[in-house]
Amino acid sequence: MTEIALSAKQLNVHYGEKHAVHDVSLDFEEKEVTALIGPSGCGKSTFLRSLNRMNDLIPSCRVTGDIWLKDQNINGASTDVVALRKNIGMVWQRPNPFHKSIYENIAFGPRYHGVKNKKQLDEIVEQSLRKAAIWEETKDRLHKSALALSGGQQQRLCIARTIAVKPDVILMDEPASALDPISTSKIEELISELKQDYSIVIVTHNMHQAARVSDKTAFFLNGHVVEYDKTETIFTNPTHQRTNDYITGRFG
Amino acid sequence: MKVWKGNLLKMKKSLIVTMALTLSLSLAACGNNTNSANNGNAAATNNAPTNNTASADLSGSILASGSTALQPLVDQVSKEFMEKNTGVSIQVQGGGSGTGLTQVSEGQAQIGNSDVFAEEKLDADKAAELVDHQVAVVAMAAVTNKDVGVDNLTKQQLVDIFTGKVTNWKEVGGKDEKIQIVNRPASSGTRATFEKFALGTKTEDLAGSIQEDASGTVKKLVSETPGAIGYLALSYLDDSVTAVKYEGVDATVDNVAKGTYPVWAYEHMYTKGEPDAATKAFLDYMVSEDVQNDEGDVVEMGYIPISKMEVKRDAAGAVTK
Amino acid sequence: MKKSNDREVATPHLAEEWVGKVYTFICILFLIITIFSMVYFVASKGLSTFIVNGVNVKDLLTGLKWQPEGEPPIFGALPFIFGSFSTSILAAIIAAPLGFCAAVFMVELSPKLGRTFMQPVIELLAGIPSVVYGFVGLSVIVPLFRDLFPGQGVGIAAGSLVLAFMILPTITTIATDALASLPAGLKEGSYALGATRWQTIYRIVLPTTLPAQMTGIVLGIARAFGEALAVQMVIGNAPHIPHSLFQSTSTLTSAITLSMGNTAMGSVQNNALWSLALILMLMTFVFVFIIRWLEGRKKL
Amino acid sequence: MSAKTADKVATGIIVTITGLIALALIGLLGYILFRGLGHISWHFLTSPPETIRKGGGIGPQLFNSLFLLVLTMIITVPLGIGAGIYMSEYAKAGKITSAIRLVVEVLSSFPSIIVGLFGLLVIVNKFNLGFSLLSGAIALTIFNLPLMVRITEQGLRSVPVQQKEASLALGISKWKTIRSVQLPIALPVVLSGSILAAGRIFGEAAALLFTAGMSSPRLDFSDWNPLHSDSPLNPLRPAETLAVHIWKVNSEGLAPDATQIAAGASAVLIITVLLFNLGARALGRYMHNRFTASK
Repeated sequence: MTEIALSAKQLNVHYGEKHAVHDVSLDFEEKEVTALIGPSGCGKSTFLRSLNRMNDLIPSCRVTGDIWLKDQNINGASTDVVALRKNIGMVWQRPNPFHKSIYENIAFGPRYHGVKNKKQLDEIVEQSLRKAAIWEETKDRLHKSALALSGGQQQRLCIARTIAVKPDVILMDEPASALDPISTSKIEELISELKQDYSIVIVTHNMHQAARVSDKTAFFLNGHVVEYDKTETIFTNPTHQRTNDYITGRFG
Repeated sequence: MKVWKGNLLKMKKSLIVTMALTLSLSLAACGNNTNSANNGNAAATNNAPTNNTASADLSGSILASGSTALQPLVDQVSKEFMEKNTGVSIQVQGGGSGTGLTQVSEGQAQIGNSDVFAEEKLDADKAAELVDHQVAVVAMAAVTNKDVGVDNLTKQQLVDIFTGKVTNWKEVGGKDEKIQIVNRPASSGTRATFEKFALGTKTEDLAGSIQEDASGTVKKLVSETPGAIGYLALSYLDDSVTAVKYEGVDATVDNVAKGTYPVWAYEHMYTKGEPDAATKAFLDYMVSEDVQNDEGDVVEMGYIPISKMEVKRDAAGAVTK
Repeated sequence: MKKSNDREVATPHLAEEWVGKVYTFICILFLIITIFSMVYFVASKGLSTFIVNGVNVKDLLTGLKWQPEGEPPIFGALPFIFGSFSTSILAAIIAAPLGFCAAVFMVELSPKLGRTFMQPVIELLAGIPSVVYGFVGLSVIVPLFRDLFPGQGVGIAAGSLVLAFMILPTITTIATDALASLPAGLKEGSYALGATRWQTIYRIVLPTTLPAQMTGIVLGIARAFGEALAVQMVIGNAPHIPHSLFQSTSTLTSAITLSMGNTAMGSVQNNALWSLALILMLMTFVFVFIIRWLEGRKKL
Repeated sequence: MSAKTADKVATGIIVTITGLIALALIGLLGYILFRGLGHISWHFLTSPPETIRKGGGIGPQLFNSLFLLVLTMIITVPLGIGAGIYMSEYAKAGKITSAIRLVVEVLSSFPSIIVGLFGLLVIVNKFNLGFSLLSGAIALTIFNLPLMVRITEQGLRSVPVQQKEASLALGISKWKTIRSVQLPIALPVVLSGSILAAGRIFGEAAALLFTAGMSSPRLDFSDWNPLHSDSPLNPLRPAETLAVHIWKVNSEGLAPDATQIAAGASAVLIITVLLFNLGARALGRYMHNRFTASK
């Protein structure tokens, strides 16, 4: 039984009066990919954003319940939010590299977290770019602006940036839905490789993608988790009728 | 581009540091300023006044502020004085007689320039503390627009004009033209002197009268407005306006000196109690021969030297020979 | 490869976070302290006329005679209040339509010409110092009015024309922003119904942007109300309510500029001027509240 | 009158009115420049003013205006950016923030004469900084701060929220995120805004009459130690700026060529303000494509 990397207990999220997430409890195995699927507006992204407390940026949003990262309750009031976010990386739907050079994009995090000498930084930059399978395309223009890269390259740069600070978990909010098919398949290959080092939680609309990359899948509907099981069981014989209707595309 | 931006951020940090520095410097400089004689604001360069042996090693900084009419003269003379006494730095501010008198009585300035006696602006106890130094005399002449056709006005005619009884120039022997008064605001020292010595009474601000505190603007309005009348210090008189004789007497330096032309006033440089060495030296220099004689600044700038005056006048206006 | 990251090592951010919060808080604190000390000082000086020198508030606000040097001194500030209001509102009446036309031209008729030519010129106008406006007003507008119209040339007309020039940029920029931020669909809908451009403008564009336009106009009035040096040179400064637009009168700011230097601090004449400054300040608050109220309506 | 002709007439009116405005503006600028340009010469720009003789220049005044501008921006930029960051990043929405926003709005529409009087009362007399560059700079800071706050907020609003989220997600503190990610992107707006604000300061006179003073002591440009009383860099010396000089020469000018000096100084002022505007516009464009479309 592999260790639990991250687990949410009785998690509720309110936007003003709207109750977006209802008592969700999920455990994410270490070094596994868990996919969160469900129709749009079912609260899966909101749930994902609560895991690294990105919802704190939204004034009217209230997150209750516990989120355990190893032995630390993330959602506790006294948690040092900044330190926690270092351990949980995040990648968004639209690539958002910094308006800086490729090198600076990667080095920005580690340098802030205490890696001061240049040689070590260069090493981290190269390592991260290699792991994000983008080293070959960028190694000779490291000091050019990151905005000059294509969409797919930028997304992989964001992934490289995230792993440069060595998080335990990486959250991905529909990482490939804004990319062309070739870049999407590259991202999917990358995710299955990253599985060896990081636990990954990915929100996606694309069920085939979920089936391809994830070990476990959770089906969200109107803020509730209808079913959470191994990916094959979800896609071959789901226990709940509503999961079956969604998988076969009858609604959503 | 990255390097440049890095510097910018470093620069921004240094900006914050310099800002904090300037602020703390200014706050340190302000300290609670007792009404000490020496000047508080140039704290950095302020050192105790030495005894006035040779004038060369006099030192200290003097602030003179107040009357804008007197400012040009004091400014000019202070430049010459500073050349002779390099250790002394003199700043001459305007702001009007009221500001000057307030600043000297509250110790913010060493010298308060004023066109009027202190008693007229400050209440008695404050005025008593001030020591008067009369450095020059300024005479005022009524001036009219060039094509009004009047070159002499009696006292009564002036009073009728400025109190609104007479409204057309033909009633005083001029062209058939409506009189347009260009006056000074009620608070102006120049107007107080003109009303006291030319009209003999205080006048109200008439509806339709134009008021300007600045002599330059008064001259511009009088020269451009048909049928305009106003009054200017002698130093402002030129051919763009007609200077009117007062009771047949021309507004000239000699008539003022002899006392036949009564519309004049002293230019006062007040100090609070006895002035310190540097200020005393400067005030003595103001009334010294090479400032007051015919080639000196006083005459050149249109004022009348104090030494030339054969008549004296005290605050109440009584003239003594 | 993944080293177990101990959480204690990298916590530089706690100190840094504190630095950020404290620095920005000090800056905003400076702003708040400034405004409150300004209100305190102007109010304390302004009110001392009534408290220390016993001048009656009603006389000051409604009195028609302003004789600070008379025995006894009379402080009737109504002429100044009237002067300030009439010049500012007249200036807005002149500048508002001009501003609206310029804005419509720049947004609707020919945005290209508007952006390349009109916009820089209007912005430059906003940069011209008020001293220069006064200088031009005194040497061009006053003589012009003296020849064209009966009267002295100076007065409310000259004052409001100078002010109209000064507040035109404020009104035009805000009007342009209002027009530009209009949802395009609104206009297309009206065109689709076969309306001409002018009908679209006065039936659709004007009503919907009216609150925003009004904000610009009120802001313009506020700026005109507070203008000192330029007005003082062309208004004539007689402390009376004029009988015509071309008769010398005075405004709150011109009275302050004219006599503040000549009066001794602490004297009743000086305090009376500070009371005028207090009236001016209260009017600024009134204008801001009107703008807030207008902005409230815009969101409905 | 059919809608068609009404439309034509209306368009005609709008175009003529705009044409009239443009003509009036160009006429105004032309009038000032025409009257002043003739008088501008190197001598005029560098020599000190003459009280009564002809041929006075505006050297010290021009230097004072520029130096006062630098001093003011040194104080205003950090304060303005700090306050702007507080308002857009740290202020919790609610009663206090809207109250502060109200305070900023009131301060921005304060008449400059009141800022000048406040300067005289508090900065010059109570803090006893006297008529000096520093008093003038503080008065101008008060006059200019609200504008800087609004500019900084605008700049920060133009930064896409994804950038902030991306940085925070890496475990970067909020202050570091603001400083190293958001501010650099907001820089073009902030820089061009502050140059426009500088243009406004340059022409300000009412606020300076009672704070920076109406006289400029003789400057010896050889002595650059800011502590000496007559060195140009001493922030505690009185300094009459160009705009105040125009006001003084116009109203008290004794020199025979006073009107030409005022006209010349006004032309210099307009040209400098023009340069500030063009500079702000050019810098904004330059920075914009440096940062965004840098393909």
